[in-house]
Amino acid sequence: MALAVGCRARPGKARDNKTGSWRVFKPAFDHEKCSKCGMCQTLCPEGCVHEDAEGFFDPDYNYCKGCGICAAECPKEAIAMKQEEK
Amino acid sequence: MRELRIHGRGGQGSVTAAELIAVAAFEGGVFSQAFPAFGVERRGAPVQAFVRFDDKKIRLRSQVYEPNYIIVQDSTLIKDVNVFMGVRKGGIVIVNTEKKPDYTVPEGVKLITIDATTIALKAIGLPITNTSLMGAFAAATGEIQFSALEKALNHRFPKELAAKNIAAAKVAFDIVKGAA
Amino acid sequence: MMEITEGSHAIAEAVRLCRPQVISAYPITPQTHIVEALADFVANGQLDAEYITVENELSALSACVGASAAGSRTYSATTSQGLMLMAEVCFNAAGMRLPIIMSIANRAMGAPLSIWNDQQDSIALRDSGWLQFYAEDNQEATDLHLLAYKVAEDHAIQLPAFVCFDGFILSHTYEPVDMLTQQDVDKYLPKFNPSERLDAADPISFGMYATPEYYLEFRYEMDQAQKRAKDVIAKAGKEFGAMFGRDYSALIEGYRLEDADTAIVAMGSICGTVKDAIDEMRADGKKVGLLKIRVFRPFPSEEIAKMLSHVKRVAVLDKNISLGAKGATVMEVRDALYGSTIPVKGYVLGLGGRDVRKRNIKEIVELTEKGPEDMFYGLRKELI
Amino acid sequence: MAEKTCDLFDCGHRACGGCGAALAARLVTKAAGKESIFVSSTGCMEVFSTPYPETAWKVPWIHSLFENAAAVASGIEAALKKQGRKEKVVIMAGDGATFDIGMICISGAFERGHDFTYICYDNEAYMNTGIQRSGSTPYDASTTTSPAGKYSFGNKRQKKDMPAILAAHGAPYVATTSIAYPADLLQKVEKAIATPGPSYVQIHAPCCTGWGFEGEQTIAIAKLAIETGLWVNYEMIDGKVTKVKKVVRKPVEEYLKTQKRFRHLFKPTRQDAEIAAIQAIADKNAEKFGIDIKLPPKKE
Repeated sequence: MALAVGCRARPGKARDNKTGSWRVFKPAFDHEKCSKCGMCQTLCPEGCVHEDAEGFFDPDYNYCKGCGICAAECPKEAIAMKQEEK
Repeated sequence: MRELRIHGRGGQGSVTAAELIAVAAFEGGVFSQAFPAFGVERRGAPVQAFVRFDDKKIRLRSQVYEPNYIIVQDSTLIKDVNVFMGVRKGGIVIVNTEKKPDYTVPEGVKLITIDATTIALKAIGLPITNTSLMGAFAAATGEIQFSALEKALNHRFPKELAAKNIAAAKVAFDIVKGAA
Repeated sequence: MMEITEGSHAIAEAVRLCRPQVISAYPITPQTHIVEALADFVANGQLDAEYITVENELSALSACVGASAAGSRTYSATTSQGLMLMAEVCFNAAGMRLPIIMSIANRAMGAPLSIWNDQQDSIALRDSGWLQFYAEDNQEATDLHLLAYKVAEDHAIQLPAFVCFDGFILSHTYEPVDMLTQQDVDKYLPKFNPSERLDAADPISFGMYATPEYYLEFRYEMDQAQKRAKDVIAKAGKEFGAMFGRDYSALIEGYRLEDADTAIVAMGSICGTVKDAIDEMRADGKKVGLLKIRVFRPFPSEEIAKMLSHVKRVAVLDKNISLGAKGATVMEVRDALYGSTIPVKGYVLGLGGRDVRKRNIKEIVELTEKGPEDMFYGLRKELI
Repeated sequence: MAEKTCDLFDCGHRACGGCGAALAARLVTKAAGKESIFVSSTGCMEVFSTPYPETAWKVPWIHSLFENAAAVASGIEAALKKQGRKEKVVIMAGDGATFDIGMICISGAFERGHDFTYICYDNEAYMNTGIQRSGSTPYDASTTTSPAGKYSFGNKRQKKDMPAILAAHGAPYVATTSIAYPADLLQKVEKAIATPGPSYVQIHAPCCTGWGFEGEQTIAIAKLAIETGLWVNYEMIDGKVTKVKKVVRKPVEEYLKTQKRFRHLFKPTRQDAEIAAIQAIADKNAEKFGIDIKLPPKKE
């Protein structure tokens, strides 16, 4: 791919960088306990937590770095951090 | 190529005089160039400005060392600055003074004295001598036509101020012409 | 129409006619008259531009970076210390490929503090990626601004440019200049049409960083753009000649050089004095000619080698010095002549406003005949 | 589904897990919306979000230098004005770029009154270069250039009061906020952007790597800063404080203990005088801004 003039780029390529591989702990989202407050989505520094059709939330493990903020801040303790199996 | 050096003090309008003489000369069909001796001088300090005249485009960029003409805006400069330095034989020196000269110009150089301050005070109401001296320069050297000087002044100043300056220049022009 | 006007005013007028949309500058002697005139144009509705009165030169050029990236034609002016305060932004603007045009009223670098002319300032930034044009007189200083915009904004180039002219010697001199009209300039210089800009409709990231996998190639691309500029200047300069009668297609110009034994290489306003000195030397039977460098970046190496191929000796005048080495021009001229046996002698002269006269040029020609050792010319022996 | 989220700050950026600044970027771009142009200074965020060609920014974005974001933004604003465009200009710079190296450009740009919003994500040190002190580093924090040692308790100075400095420039809207209170953050950024003229929002954004705590604690620690009075969320309109977040204050110790940068205040020996000095800073903040919620006296 030829270089862009002046080291410029359009968005999109950041997603080539699958930061999920950085993870040591993996958040497990328990929809049973979830109150659908969306705090996990709001506070995720990756912006990788998404809402499904029923209003539940799940992380995109391609990008989730496993920081654990979602688990720490979940008011219902519906997210558990578990050792990543690699 | 003919060259003019103007000696004055900061604030007396030496650079403006150089500019207007250059404009008037160009108006008369010769090439001209005007520039100040670039310095950091403040109001009252001795300053110089230069003008060149030629029949072809002027390329030379050095300062003026051997002028054909010298204008001294303020005779008190004569004891501070070697105003006559380098003047060419056959050259003309114009000094603004109301006194008889107690100095001598180099041999073969013509000295013209004129009381430009009194002329300016009468015509303009301010001791701004540069326009009177331009008139004297036009009359003494023939490098610029009075009509061209008039045009340059009209172009440079608002109508009323231009008229006063033209009047001052005319008085000086006539005095020098009459004396010649 | 020919008009006698101060160099700075002629330049400001030319800039006005180029219709910059954003101007940002900071006052510094001897550039100030230009930006004062432009501020006046804006204040009186003669120029429809945003004029940003910044707090220093760093911000002046930084504002131009922002405005240029946002898609506006931009302009700034500076000199000497101000240019050094912009140095970081200069490299940045070139790397970001933003075609900003900046007037440089060449002035010496402190310390010791000097407001007077030499060309150390722009020469110090020769590696920054900006195109560099040098003017001999105020006509050229004026015209080169149009040429600079045209070349810099060309999509094959996209590099910023300095238009350099000697501080005071040109900026404060009144002389006849053919003042262009808006109609003519509009015909010559199309509207700024950047290949990309900051725009919500097409979000692009500008000024990203490059890892070692990419950086070398980005610098190579800039160098290629500099080299392409030779052809673009030739084309735009020719077009200028066709429209206005003054042809700037050549990066260098010869004066009575065709049959010269001694060639003087010089840049900027000193060329005028050199030409007068040459005429007098020719009248005395001395075969001397001038090679004037109008474009220092891209450097016209091949063109210089070709134009000097027949001379017996070369004297290069540098109003700058790379301390501990040599003048910038003599180093590059020697590089251009590499492999030839023509002796080249470098003269560092005119620094900090030291006046250079015709007699000095004549003496330099005599010294060049004696031997090729580089030297400072015109030193006051009693001081050292 | 290729893209499961629709943030303007994209996944795949290279911030540390649990990065407060990355969260700030997400929230600020969300508040600013698509019709905005972002200007970044050199810094950690710039580096973790824009290695060529992988930009995380889905809004137009420009980085020029460390110190000149405010000047670059001035130029963009002028250009937009000239072109009759309506995008909003938002600067996103760290505390080093804001409090220290960019100060001249900021002062000039605020004095000129450009219409932009300056966001400082404040993680209280130079994180990009390896945790050196900045003008925003709090009292006694140990950094690599203000290390705690035998004769040092860390950084000797208190944080520079940037909001007051910019309010003194005549900025019509100045606010502080924290990533721990996203609703407050979004509201303040939106308000700043909607306010004509130069506005300033300083966002407390803890840095797990630089401060020394586990990434999952980022929000909890940001909350503790507010609950202890060491950070105050407030709003200034035309130079007057109009809104302050009130708290039932906790002792500063509860905040300090969570971070390695203050560890020397507790180990090997507890430094009571230093902790008291920090408590005094919090008390002064509380008094200045009136943040204390006075609980009714307990009935006997």
